[in-house]
Amino acid sequence: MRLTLQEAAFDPGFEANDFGRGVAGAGAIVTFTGLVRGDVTATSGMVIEHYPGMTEKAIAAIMEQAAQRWSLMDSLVIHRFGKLAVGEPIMMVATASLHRADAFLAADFLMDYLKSRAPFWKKEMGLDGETWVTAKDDDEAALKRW
Amino acid sequence: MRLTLQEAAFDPGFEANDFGRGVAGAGAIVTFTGLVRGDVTATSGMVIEHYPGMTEKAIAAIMEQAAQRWSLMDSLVIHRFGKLAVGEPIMMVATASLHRADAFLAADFLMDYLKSRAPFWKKEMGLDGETWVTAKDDDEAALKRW
Amino acid sequence: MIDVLYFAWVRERIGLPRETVETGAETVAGLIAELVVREERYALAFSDLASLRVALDQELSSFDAPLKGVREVAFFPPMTGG
Amino acid sequence: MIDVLYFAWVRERIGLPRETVETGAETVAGLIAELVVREERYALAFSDLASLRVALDQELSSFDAPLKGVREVAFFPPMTGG
Repeated sequence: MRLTLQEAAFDPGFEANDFGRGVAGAGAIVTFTGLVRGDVTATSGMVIEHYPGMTEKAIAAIMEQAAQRWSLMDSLVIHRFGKLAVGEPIMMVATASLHRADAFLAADFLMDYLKSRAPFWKKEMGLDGETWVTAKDDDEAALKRW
Repeated sequence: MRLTLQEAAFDPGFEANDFGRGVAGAGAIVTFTGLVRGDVTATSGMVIEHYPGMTEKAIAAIMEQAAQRWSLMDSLVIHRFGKLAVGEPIMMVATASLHRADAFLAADFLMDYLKSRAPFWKKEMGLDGETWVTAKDDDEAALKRW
Repeated sequence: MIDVLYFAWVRERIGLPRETVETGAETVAGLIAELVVREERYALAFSDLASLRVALDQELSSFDAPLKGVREVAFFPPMTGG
Repeated sequence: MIDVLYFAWVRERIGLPRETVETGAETVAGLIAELVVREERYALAFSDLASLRVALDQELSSFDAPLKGVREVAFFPPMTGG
């Protein structure tokens, strides 16, 4: 189980391979990468604020839950904060298991919980102003799936 | 949409990054990598047989279905055949979308269908003999989810 | 004249990956009936149809499907890709 | 004495990321009531509790939770990570 919070950019492919090398015997690896959406002509990216201390605890608790619910060989969460440009990876999740269902379900679960239970706040830097991203009702509803 | 059938090994992280670079504006990328499971002291890997011609058509049809059911910006399938060593990637699927649900569902769907509808057959090369992998009832049942 | 292909353990039991068959069979089941009486190895390969799948011209099909116009028939066990 | 932290637009409205507050409030709601009467910017930040979340000692909590023993209270909008 590895959790990294960082301001610097990261390379999802490199991280996925690094994660894969660490899990001998896995049959399935699922990765999710979240990217800064948007058109470079309309936005200059985003700024992510977080709650140092709580962020680590909240994510570790979510990862712990996933590890208890599914048969995982390992899991990884990387999440950035600070300034991010359009197209850059914001965060990634990786899960490894013997059979594919566990890795898929756990990655999906981790994403739903990270979205609504880890203390991050995104602000979009539009060319004509800044806007805090508002949570979607869908995101809260997604938690009921689990 | 890209489909590659190959005998040679491939690098999942490299392919994931290459796929990601190709989809400007995506907010979510999901990858699945299937690996040769097993203990190197009990198996020397596997051999994958396939049905040249039908394989390409079957996978393209599955990818086409996924593209119709979910809002995808792109999708990728790489599948190997021939001899594979323990720990090596067998295949990978990648999906890109604006929002995470589409990428997750489409990747999960692609995997379920590739498992049971693409003409590949795996033979495990045990140290004490070769065994054709048998399809699991679960795999056929998984298709009913969709 | 029809091309018949075999994969995985079907290929191994029959001992060849493909052959061209002269047949008057109207359906896949009819073709199988002709093959089975040829030799023991065919009887063995086709002894449990529930564990076999068939494709006609590279599309999954069924044993009662007609062969009219079909150029390529393939027999194989359930697929195990992914 | 309790540390009160603000994040995202709550921080921006109140104009500071954290402060130490002298309070006799027994619950989070009591603390909010004390803050709201201080100054307009607090009233503004806490005007719609449905759009706010609270954490006590870095654990998500609720507005009716007791403050006894709590060292750190944080107010913020619903999270938008991932």
